[in-house]
Amino acid sequence: MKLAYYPGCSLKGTAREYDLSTRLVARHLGLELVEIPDWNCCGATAAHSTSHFLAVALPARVLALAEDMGLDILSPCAACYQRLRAAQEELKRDPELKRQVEGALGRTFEGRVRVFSLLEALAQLGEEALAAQVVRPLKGMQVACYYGCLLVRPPLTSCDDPEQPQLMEKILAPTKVDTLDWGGKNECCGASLIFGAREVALNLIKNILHAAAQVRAHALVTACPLCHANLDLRQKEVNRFFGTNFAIPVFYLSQLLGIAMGLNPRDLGLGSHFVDPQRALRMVGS
Amino acid sequence: MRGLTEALRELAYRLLREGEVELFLGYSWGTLPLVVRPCFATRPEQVEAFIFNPLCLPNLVKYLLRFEGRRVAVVVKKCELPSFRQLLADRNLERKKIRLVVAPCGGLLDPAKLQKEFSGQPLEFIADRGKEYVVRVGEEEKVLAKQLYLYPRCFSCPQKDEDLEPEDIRLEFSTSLPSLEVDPYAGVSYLEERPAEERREFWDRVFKRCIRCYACREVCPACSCHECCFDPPLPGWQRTVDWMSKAHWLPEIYQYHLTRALHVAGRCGECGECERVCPVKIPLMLLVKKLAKEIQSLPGVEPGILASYSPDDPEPH
Amino acid sequence: MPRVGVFVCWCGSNIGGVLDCPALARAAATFPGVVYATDYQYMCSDPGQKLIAEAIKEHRLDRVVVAACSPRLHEDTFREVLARAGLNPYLLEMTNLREHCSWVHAGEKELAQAKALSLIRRAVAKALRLTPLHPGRVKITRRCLVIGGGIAGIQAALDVADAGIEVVLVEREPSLGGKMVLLDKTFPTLDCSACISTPKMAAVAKHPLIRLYTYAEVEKVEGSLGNYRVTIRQKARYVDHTKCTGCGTCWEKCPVKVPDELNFRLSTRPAIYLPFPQAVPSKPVIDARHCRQLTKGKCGVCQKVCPAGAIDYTQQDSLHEEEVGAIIVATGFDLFPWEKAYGEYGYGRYPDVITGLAFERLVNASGPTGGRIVRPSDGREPRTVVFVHCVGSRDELKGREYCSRICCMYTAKHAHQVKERLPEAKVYVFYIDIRTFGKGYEEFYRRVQDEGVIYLRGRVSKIYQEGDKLIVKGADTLLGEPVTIAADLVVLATGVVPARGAEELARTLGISTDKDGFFQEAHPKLRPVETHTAGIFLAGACQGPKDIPDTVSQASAAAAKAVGLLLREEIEVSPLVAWVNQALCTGCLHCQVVCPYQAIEVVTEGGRRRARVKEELCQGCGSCTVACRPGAMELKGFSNEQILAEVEALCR
Amino acid sequence: MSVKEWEPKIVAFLCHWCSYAAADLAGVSRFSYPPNVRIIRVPCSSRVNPQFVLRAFAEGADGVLVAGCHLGDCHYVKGNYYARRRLWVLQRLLEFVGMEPARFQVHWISGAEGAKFAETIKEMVDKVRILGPNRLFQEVKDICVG
Amino acid sequence: MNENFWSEVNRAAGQKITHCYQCGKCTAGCPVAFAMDYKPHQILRLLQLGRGEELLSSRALWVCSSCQTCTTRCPCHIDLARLIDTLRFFSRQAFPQVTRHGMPLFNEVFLRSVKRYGRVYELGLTLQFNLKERKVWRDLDLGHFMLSRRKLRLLPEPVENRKEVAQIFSAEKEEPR
Repeated sequence: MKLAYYPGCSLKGTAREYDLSTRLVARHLGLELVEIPDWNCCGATAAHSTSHFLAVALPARVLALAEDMGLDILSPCAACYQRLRAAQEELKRDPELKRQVEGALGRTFEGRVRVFSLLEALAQLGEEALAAQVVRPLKGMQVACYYGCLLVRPPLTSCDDPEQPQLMEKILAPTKVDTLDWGGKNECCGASLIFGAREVALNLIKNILHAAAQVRAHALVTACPLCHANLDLRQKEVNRFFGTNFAIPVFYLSQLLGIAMGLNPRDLGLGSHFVDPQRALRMVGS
Repeated sequence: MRGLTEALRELAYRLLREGEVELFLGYSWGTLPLVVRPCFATRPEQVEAFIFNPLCLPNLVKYLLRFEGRRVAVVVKKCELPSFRQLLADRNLERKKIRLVVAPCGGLLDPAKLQKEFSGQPLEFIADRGKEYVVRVGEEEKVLAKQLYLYPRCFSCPQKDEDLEPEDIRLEFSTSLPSLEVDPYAGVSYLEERPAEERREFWDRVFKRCIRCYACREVCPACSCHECCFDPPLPGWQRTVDWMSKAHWLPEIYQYHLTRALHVAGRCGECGECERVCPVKIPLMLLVKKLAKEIQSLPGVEPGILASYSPDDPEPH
Repeated sequence: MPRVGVFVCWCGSNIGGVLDCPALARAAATFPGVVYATDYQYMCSDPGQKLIAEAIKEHRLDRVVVAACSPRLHEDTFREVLARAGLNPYLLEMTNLREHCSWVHAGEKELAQAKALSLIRRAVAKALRLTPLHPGRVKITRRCLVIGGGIAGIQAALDVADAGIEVVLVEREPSLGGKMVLLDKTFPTLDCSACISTPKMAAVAKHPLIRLYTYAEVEKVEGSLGNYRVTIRQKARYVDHTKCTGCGTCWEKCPVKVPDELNFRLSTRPAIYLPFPQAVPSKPVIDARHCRQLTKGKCGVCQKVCPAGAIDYTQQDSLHEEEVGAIIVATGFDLFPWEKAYGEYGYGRYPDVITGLAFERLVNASGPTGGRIVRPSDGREPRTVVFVHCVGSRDELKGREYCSRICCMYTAKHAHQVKERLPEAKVYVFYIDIRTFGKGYEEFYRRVQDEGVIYLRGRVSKIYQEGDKLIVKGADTLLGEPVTIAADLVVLATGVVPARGAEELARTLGISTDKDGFFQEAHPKLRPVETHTAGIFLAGACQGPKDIPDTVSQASAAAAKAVGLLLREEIEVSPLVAWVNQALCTGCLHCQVVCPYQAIEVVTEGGRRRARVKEELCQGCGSCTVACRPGAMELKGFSNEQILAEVEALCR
Repeated sequence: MSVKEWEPKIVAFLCHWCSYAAADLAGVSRFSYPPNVRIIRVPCSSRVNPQFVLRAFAEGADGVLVAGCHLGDCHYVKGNYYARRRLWVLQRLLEFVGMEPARFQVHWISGAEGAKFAETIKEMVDKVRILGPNRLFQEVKDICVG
Repeated sequence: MNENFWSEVNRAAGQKITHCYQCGKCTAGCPVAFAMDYKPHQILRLLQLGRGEELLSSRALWVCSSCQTCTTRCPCHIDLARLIDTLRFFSRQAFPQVTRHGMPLFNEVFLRSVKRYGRVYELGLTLQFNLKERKVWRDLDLGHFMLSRRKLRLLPEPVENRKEVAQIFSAEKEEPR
């Protein structure tokens, strides 16, 4: 399968390891990724909080670029994924807006490309194909799959059941890692509130870490760069702020899968995590 | 066309001789030039009269009512199948007694157009050559471009023959109708755009011609009632309803034609026979097409607009 | 030529003050067919009625026009006058000079006078074409079918049978009782549900006039008002109930254990089973899906142990035909399938999140725990119990738009029961609005609050498991705060939906359902237990969510309606019905398509198909008359000829 | 009848259960309206055959009104839905042959809407008065009758 | 405040605000309700009453993390997250000063970065935001860590076709949608 790859801004910076691991895992699974040439930012929350037009027009350009390539899109970043899907729906729903957007872009928009999250792309490969690649089962390690908001909400753009998502669990099943049932999987991490309303965001991060600790999770697994940044990079700050003592490593889904596939941890970017992931990996076989 | 006529005769001969049908309904030449008339055969030796060519205008399906209950084969053109299906449903005819013979029609030739063009000269039809007709005008054979001489109904030719029974027969013959992009509602739209006053004058003018001969009703396959509501069937002492008198005045002419349009609305197969047989050339298809155009916006009009509705129907004002 | 008499009423000054009534009478006398015309102060008064009756005799009138007030008011009055004077009552035509003329045109007397005359002309024109009409008569089969053996069906069956009318009661499940027999107590009086319902079940079983079919379904219904032919499918029980004594040996020895659906899988039952101890009939059935003998062909334990030799593995479904004159539908409700809709409450994955009906079983002395309130997961007594209102109700997104009506009160009852059994427990109820409209309901709700149950106004957004606690995230909108409660047990006040199969039954019976799938009553206010199909009545929650008192009253109402119908030898049906002029009918059956009452049947004579009107079903709307192109379909009392004559008269 | 004296003549077909009751209520409430309307009572708006309407115009009516229960409130469940479709088509046809739309109107008036009934009649009479006598269908009649 | 505020917001977001029956499920599920001055259901209540002034100056609008939980669970089909976006627009119109700090400031700086480079220049964005908030030293430790792990790029990596991105921004109308 060949997909147009839309890394988005985060994966070029803060979430560099997500980019690395996704490309690596994809290659080993026979997923051919072609980066969309000259892609632009989806606008994220900043755009839809500011202007509905921007919130649709920015992703529309990406959709149009992919249309030119004739490929469906893989968007590993949850925020980008949601913005692309939302823009698709809006363009379908509102012909007047579509006309304006097309005018501004100087491109037409047929709406025939599909947008996949990493979850969908991996799940489509099927359990067998994934199992065939697993060389290092992760039995003994307990993880809490964390979906966050934008992969599953709102229902219109959701890639899985909005309330009880299961795709990550399904994808990880062949790795034999122990996926925990927990209540925090679709709670919000605060996203960019960490910039504008820091205490509020820290509170949300703490709640999620708390919920994961409650079920004795050795690690969290996520498929969103923003969630990762908040949960990993800010963990120390949470501990400082609330006097807690969390030390829960946070993996990208692609990283954990890559490890089970026997790929080199350094190539998967495990070295750039704030909370040492080795703590969790040591539980394998325990 | 000769080949097709031959094939038709052979078929009719076989069906009648082997007793598969009691009656074969087809066409033969009429007494006037270019005029084809219906022809019925009950014995194999009668089949020599049958012909088929682009002048076979009449829609024969309504004759099935006359022979209800008998085993009949009838020659139909694709455009007549909707009217056949309607008749079948309305009158609950026994389908298994009817064998359709679907003639491969490449578009009918409008005699009126010919006569207008070559008035006064003897005319004879020679052949259908796919994109053109060959007609003898006086001594000379002329090749005429089809789309210029096509019978009006052929511009909206359905070009398909679905829902046939296995016993039905498709006559094979290669012919073709040039693809035509014509707005079937052009006439309707034109009139719609005129001011109301002008529309009224138009209809006054054409309806004043009406002599109430009821030929339009007699020929219509969608007018299949045993007795029409305009023909009180019972003797005077038993009579119950006078929908209208027999007086010849405009209000009742309006009433007659508008009622007929409503009765066939959603059921009419648009075979155009009403207009063809009208001796005073009232453009009756305009009324039918107008309603067909309006009905297009209505969801589900089975079995006719008087007996159907949808919650999404438009509001009258 | 008919002889028409015209009677113009002054209605005191109501008409007489605006219109010149003597002049109207004089003018009317000149209309063709009119042999007598007069005016009087009050036509509807005794002397007025006498005046008409005498004129009929004196002038040998055979058509009567009364120009007075609205026929909606006095048509019946004057029809009786005709009948008393020996005329067919349907030879009357009224015209409305008061409501439609004098009262609304008082300011334009001249024009009003002209209009009045025109109205009388119309009435005379129609009167000339009136024909005598005779109400049709239909003989009645004096038996009643009741579908559904819950409390509604039981009540209706007993009421009808007590009136001396034979009843056929069909219940789909192996036992009578429906939902009510599963309940522990009933609000607000807290009397034991089984104690008040099981005697009624027993009464049904031993009533000589009730023929009981359990484990059976209505398969086909033919015929019409007064004469229905019903086909009932008796499902195979694999137990011969004529031999079985209900000794119980079989279900004690059966080696199979399956989750008990009646107890919401809180316990198990064998494959040959009695649904509950007080079941009626008190004889078992074999659950064919789980029986080893029937699924795998080996076991046969019950057959071996049965002392009566009642087990018959070869039994098949059987069909039974019953003739009845009326049908009462009492198919009740089911719970909204919340497990399919509410992911935020866990899609049913958390064992300690249960429905209200499951709570009833839990708290019921004859239930799986013997009445101890414990958590299904670990059998511990809960210390914090949260109740959540409106699950599946008042929720356009995931459930139904309507209010299920019973949940506020049964939740209050549950909250009370928790407080009663576990006084130390904390009880929270999340609600949107509290609706306590019944007798004693508000008082009960207040009492529960006084007992320490905490009501929080807000919907619950999410429930999830954390350790052995259920975290309930709700809100207190009165304080404007989110609220999080760590609960041991969560009870969802699950809404009410029509019983499964209701849609199908509606088709079988030819009755309609509303947008939510409940059976549609004929009129929401004035005909709440009737359907649009004459002779079919509704009882209980199949018509809409209802509590027990309402269900029982409606069941009795439906029974009264049915008895009222069935006690008659025959019934009179309005003569203002459609009829088919057979000479004109083409057999296109467009009339059948438009008829809302299935009142058109097909007759075939000499190979020709024609329509015929079943007069007992026709309600006289006349829609078919327009669908009929040849004009074969006519409506008595509003015939084409009559209406055309009216049009003509008015346009003159 | 000379032009000066001309008064619009409107025939109204009212369903027994709603619109006829509305006309009664208008009377009881003394909501006056112009006396140009003549009412024919029918059981249901679905009883109104388009041919009745044509006949009324042929007989010289200047306007025809059909009124029934509100959609969904039909006493006969769905009669007014049938009426709506039939009469909508009739309107299209009448307008196509040149009739002014205001001459043939369809309204849904419940038994509680006496005021709406009176208002409907007022408006309709006003409109038809402006349009003048109905000429459609009429020319030959005048010639024939003289 | 505009008298037609209610209908204007309603139109802009395409919502049926009157449909809300104040069940509070939005507030119950909102992860940041604890930090809001007006809780989500109260935002809707104020909208129903047309009390815009209180709303537009409310902190709640900028505390909302756009997590879509309210929208996902609303039993009345009200897209509250979208409504809040619309209110944010009106809020910036009514009180331009809100964009001087916090989330509105962040959004503005973010979009400025997108407008300029077509993509987000994370380092520049953070520095500029911290500068404007006058908290220059904030997250210095993190920044150091990230730079060392190459998680922050020192220089922006702009799109080539910047003209097209500029067109998008110039076509943007000052109009709530």
